[in-house]
Amino acid sequence: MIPLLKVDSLKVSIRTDDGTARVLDDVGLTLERGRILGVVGESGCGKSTLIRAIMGILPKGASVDAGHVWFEGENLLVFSEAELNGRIRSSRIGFIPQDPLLALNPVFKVGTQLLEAMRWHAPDDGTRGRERRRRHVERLVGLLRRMQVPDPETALERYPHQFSGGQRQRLLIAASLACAPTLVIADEPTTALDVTTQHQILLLLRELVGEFGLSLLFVTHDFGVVAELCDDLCVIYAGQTVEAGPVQAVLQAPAHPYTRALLACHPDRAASFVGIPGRVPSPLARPAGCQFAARCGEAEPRCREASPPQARARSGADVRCVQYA
Amino acid sequence: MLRFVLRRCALVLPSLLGLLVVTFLLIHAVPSDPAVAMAGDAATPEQIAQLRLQYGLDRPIWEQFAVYVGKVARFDFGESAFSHRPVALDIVQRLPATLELTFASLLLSVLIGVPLGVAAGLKHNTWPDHLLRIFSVLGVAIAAFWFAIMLQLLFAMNLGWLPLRGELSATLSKPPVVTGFLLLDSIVTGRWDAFADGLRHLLLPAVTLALGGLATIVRFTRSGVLDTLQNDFVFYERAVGYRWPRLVWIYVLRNSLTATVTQIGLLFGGLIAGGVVVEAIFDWPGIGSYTVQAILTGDRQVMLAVTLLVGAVYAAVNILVDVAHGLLDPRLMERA
Amino acid sequence: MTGTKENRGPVLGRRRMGNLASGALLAGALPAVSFRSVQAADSSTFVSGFALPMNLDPHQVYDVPMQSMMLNAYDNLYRYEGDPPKIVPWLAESHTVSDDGLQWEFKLRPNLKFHDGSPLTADDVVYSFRRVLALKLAPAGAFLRILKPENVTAPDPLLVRFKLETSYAPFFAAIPSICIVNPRVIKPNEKDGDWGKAWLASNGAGSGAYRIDPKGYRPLEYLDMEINEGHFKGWADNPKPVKKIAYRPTKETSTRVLALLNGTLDCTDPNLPADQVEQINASKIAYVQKDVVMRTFVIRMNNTKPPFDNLNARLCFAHAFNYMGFINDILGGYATRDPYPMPENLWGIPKDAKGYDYDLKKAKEYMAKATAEGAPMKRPLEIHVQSENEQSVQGAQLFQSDLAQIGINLKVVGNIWSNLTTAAAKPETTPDMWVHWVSTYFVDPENWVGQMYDSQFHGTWKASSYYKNADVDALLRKARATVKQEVRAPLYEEAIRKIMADSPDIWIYNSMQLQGFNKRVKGRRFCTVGQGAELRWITLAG
Amino acid sequence: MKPILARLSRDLPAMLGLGVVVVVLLLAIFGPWIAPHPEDASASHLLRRLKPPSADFPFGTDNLGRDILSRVILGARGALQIALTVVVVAMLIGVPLGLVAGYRSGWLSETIMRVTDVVLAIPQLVLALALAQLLTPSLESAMLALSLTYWPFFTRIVYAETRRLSASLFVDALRGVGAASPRIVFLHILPNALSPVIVRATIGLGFTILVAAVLGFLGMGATPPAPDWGLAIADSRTYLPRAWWYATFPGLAILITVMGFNLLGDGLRDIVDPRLRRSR
Repeated sequence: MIPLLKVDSLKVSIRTDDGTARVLDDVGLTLERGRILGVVGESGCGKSTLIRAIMGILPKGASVDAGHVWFEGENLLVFSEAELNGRIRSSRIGFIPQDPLLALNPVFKVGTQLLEAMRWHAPDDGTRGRERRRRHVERLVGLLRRMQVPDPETALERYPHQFSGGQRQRLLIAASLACAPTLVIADEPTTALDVTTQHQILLLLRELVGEFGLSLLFVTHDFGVVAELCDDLCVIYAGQTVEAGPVQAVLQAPAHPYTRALLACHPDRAASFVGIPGRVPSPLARPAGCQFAARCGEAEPRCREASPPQARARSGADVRCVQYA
Repeated sequence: MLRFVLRRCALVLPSLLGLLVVTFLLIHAVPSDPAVAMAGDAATPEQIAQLRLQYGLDRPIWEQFAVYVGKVARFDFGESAFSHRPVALDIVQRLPATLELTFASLLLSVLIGVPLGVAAGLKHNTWPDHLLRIFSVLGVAIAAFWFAIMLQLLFAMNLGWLPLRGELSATLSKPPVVTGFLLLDSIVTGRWDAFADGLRHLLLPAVTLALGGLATIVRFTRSGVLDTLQNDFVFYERAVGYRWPRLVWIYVLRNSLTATVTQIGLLFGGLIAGGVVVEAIFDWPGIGSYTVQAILTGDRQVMLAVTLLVGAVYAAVNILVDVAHGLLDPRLMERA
Repeated sequence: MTGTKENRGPVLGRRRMGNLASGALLAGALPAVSFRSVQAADSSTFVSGFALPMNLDPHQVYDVPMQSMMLNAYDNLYRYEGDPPKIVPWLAESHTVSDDGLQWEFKLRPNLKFHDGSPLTADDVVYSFRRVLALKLAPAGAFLRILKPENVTAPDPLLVRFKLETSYAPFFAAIPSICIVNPRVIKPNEKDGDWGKAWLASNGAGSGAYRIDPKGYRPLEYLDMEINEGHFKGWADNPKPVKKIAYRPTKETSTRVLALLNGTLDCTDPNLPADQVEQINASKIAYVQKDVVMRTFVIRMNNTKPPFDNLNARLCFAHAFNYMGFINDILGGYATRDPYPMPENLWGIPKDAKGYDYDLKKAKEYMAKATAEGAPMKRPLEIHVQSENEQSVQGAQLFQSDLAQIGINLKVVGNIWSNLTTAAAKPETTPDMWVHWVSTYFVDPENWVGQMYDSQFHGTWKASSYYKNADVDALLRKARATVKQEVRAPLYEEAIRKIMADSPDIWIYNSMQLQGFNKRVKGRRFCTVGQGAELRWITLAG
Repeated sequence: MKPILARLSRDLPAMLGLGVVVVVLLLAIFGPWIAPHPEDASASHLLRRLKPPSADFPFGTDNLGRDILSRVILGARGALQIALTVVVVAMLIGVPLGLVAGYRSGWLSETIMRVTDVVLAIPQLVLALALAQLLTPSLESAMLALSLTYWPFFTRIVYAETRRLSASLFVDALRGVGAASPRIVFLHILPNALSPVIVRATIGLGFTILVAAVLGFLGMGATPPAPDWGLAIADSRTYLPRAWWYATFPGLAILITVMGFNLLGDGLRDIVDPRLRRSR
């Protein structure tokens, strides 16, 4: 069976005043139906560009240089804006943003905003006009209730700033499900929340995946979250996938030196990466060879000569490191 | 909402009083003797002395001020030294013409300026944006009187499409006064000939006056849109598939207009003052030419009244701006 | 909207549009004749560009714009008509004056009527004069010193009697400045004994050839008048008068000229700049009418301030102004050199007296003499001009550049009329020099030399050179108190000779007025009083 | 300085503005040596009045026969003088007031801001005209009037910046280590608040030239025979539409100069603070 979402050696560059930035430089990932894939990386490694590339909303000056984004067997990269809007966004791929306060338009009522997407993308049940809108409201209220948002009936009439952070995130999770998509992409949805709320949201997401028959692409920089939530894992460094495999396997036997360094300097799997010496190479000047070589404790001369090939580690994970070639 | 407006109004009163003090002192420092001016060209010194006594111009300035404030509180702005008509009457007759012109030009500049500003914002740093930026600066930089004369030459003289001057053709009779606003009165009384004629007369002065405002509105809408586009919610709205035109013209625009609305408030004051030149060139019977006349003849009562009036209009418009801000962004209303 | 046939070809019009759009940006590069005419089709409305007075009450305001308004809306006992102006019976049939010049009687025509149909009688004349004297505003100036309200009486319905306090010859010359108003419409609108001042400022109460339409009035902006078919003069001398006069004064010269050229205005105001004449005359639709008026242009010198207290210094300045250059080159020849302190076309001028000419060599000699006598000729001097009046600025600039050649430093200072008249009230605040015109308020030497050089008028702007010469004072006072013109004329001639010898001011020209007219305007008659604004004879062709 | 210039160089309209400003500056400094007829600053030549543009007089001559090209060139100095004086005076009044009002709180701050509001509410042109009246119309009174009406804009900006900065952690820290108030204000707040002020000033330079021209137009600005652009347009009105060149070239001079300052100011603003919106 073909995977639900497969990103294939994707390369994206952005032209800036200072030169061309190769933001994504051979990223690959695979999300099987019904599973949760965690994408982990430091800030600046290209996570958000990856999401933008999948959604077809690249920033100004960005272009896809190579690769594919296969979604249910179709290459999203060849879709026009109109096709993406008509057939993909919301209706088949839902989206949960990082900071719910910033992601909601502050000057419109929550209901207005959520219904706007449903108006175009909710499945056609034959109703039109007022009736269709009424059904949308009904469905939203039901979803909000499911998300344990208090007073779901009046919630739609309120403005974003009138909710707490956790409630807002529940609103947006509800919104991502409103048009019954098969895939939901979540962009660090718990970063802006306190630890307790974060935990509740993760639990909720876990339940929803089973309940709604979803697949979830969960982007984060937090291994702890990945361990708690995900089935599979994909580690990105400097615009490249360096290790990908089932969560259990990777966490027990991290194969790539980068993954090991991350886990080693953070035994408690906390959210920070500051422990690794050196810096991520600038996307404007990618070095030859392995991107991690400069910071890698195990680097050999050949690491700096040529890009390491994809290999299979003993854990079963795919690794990009000469050690396994 | 009501409380918000009332509180703003209460805050305005001391400012207006301050304005009154400043202008009163200022105008009374002007050396020209209103009595000399009032008496007219052929007056004798006795006539002048008589007038000075009659109008209390020989009293100390604080006493004159107290008398004046007392009168203003009863909406009595005194009598023009030159026309010998009550200033309040002149203002009631002339203000509608100026407001009509001001509103028309604001409407023009908003209707044209906002879409252009949005377009420039969306096309940031491309040729259309550069052109619009230069155009909008041009609008601010061009001297209104020069532009007005060019418009007259083109549309009134060479093409003959629009009238050259005034607010109504000399051969048409004025519609009966109901509100004092010529166009409104024409509609109310069903004088469609006067309405069409008045509209044609309004066009050139309104376009001239709109130019500076148009440029400002383009600039601020552009930067508002640029700011808004940086926001996460625009990405979110695109990601969940908002249709582009609605996204831009409803969801982005409403967030981008705060600065533009502020500017409209500032512009309004400027438009009334800027109308001075336009009203002179097009013989528009409004408050602007009245003010110039008053200044040129040193008519103190009129200068005081007009300054106070413009200050009051300015304050009122700024209250409206605050209300508009509140309507645009519900968070502001709550905070207030 | 109609136009002349020549420029109204529809196809041509469309095709020319593109060219015109770019052409307009080059403004005057286009010949004026190509302008579209938007002239109103009906020949019953005369659109007048005459300036409007500050308000409509002829007893409150008396200046040139008021004259042009009141000559149409009101009537007077006597009126100036014709060119040169002659004072002729109007509401009055005739008058008599006692030998001592103190008692004047005017006999009214019978069956006179106001606009409201009520009869105009001697009582109304008495009311009108008493109102003028009570309001004490501009037109009262000539009467306040010599006439008490109770001394204006109506011994019978057609007879008005004035008893003057002292003999005052200009009394009769000033009679046309007083309009007869209708007490029956004014009195109901009186407030707190204000003689209906507030009401009449925006309304009409006259008997004139045209009737003010208060609804069509906005101060200084526009005024509509309708014909008074029952005017006492009748309309026999004009079978096709205009039914409506629409005053549409224009503030900007450019608008004014354009409005004339496209037919929006039937006439401009009578102060058209000379540089516009050629262009207007080249147009198919309009022309410029030239008339000699009585309006003198003078540079005042403050005779109390050094160096102007020195005769040689004043003579130096009198020789340093380029009179003919100014008149011929800047005014395009549309003015008459007038070396006298009064219009050269008025009686009382000593024709033998010679004025001063532009001669920088002489000016230098006088300057040397003055300097030798201790006059501070090198002191920086100021000349104040009326900024809004281009011609006064140009005159001052011309003077400035000539004086610079002989080493005198003159600074041009822009100012406004009301500040200048205030400053002129005291010799200390009066500028070194300033520029103004003296218009005809009444046709009498008193209007010029009488009020300009009799020292009893010090403190008024007309006497702002603060000239004082006991001989001149005596002559002028004697002339003022004498009724007969034959007796007065030599007195004025003698006074003017003395004044000219003292050279207290720089007299430059008597004006020629330039007024643009649409070619459809026929039948205009001119009189210097009111500057040709009386419109009873106007007919519109077409 | 270098990075600003480098970034400016990528902004085409701003570079255009910079170019114009440099040219105007050069004309202001070297005008009397560049102008073909420098004596026409005050001389009059009655015999060549109102001549259309020709090889001898590329911009034509005016009502007193003076070469308009020369007067346009000579006018640059006056225009810059007005603009600089007004903006500097307005800054000298407005900036300190804004600093005090923003750094302190309480009645002093309140009073300053209320007064600022009152002055802002006075229609600028009306106040300028009234002041011009008060001091007799001259360039000096026009400049004073404009300065007196322009300072509140600076007060507003500096006030807002100061409030923002003094609430910031870094000023708190300075207070914590016992730095004296004037020291904090002048060494730490002022330099940080200065960039929007400079931007505002650049735009203000253009704006002032324009308002001064309007004042000249109404007979309240420069006095003859100064080769002032606004005055030239005012004088030309009597000769329009025939002598089109008389109004057009001084008008273009104003237009281009004001545009130059505005484009430069806009460019600077984009660089200094892309979110800075307050301006007119």
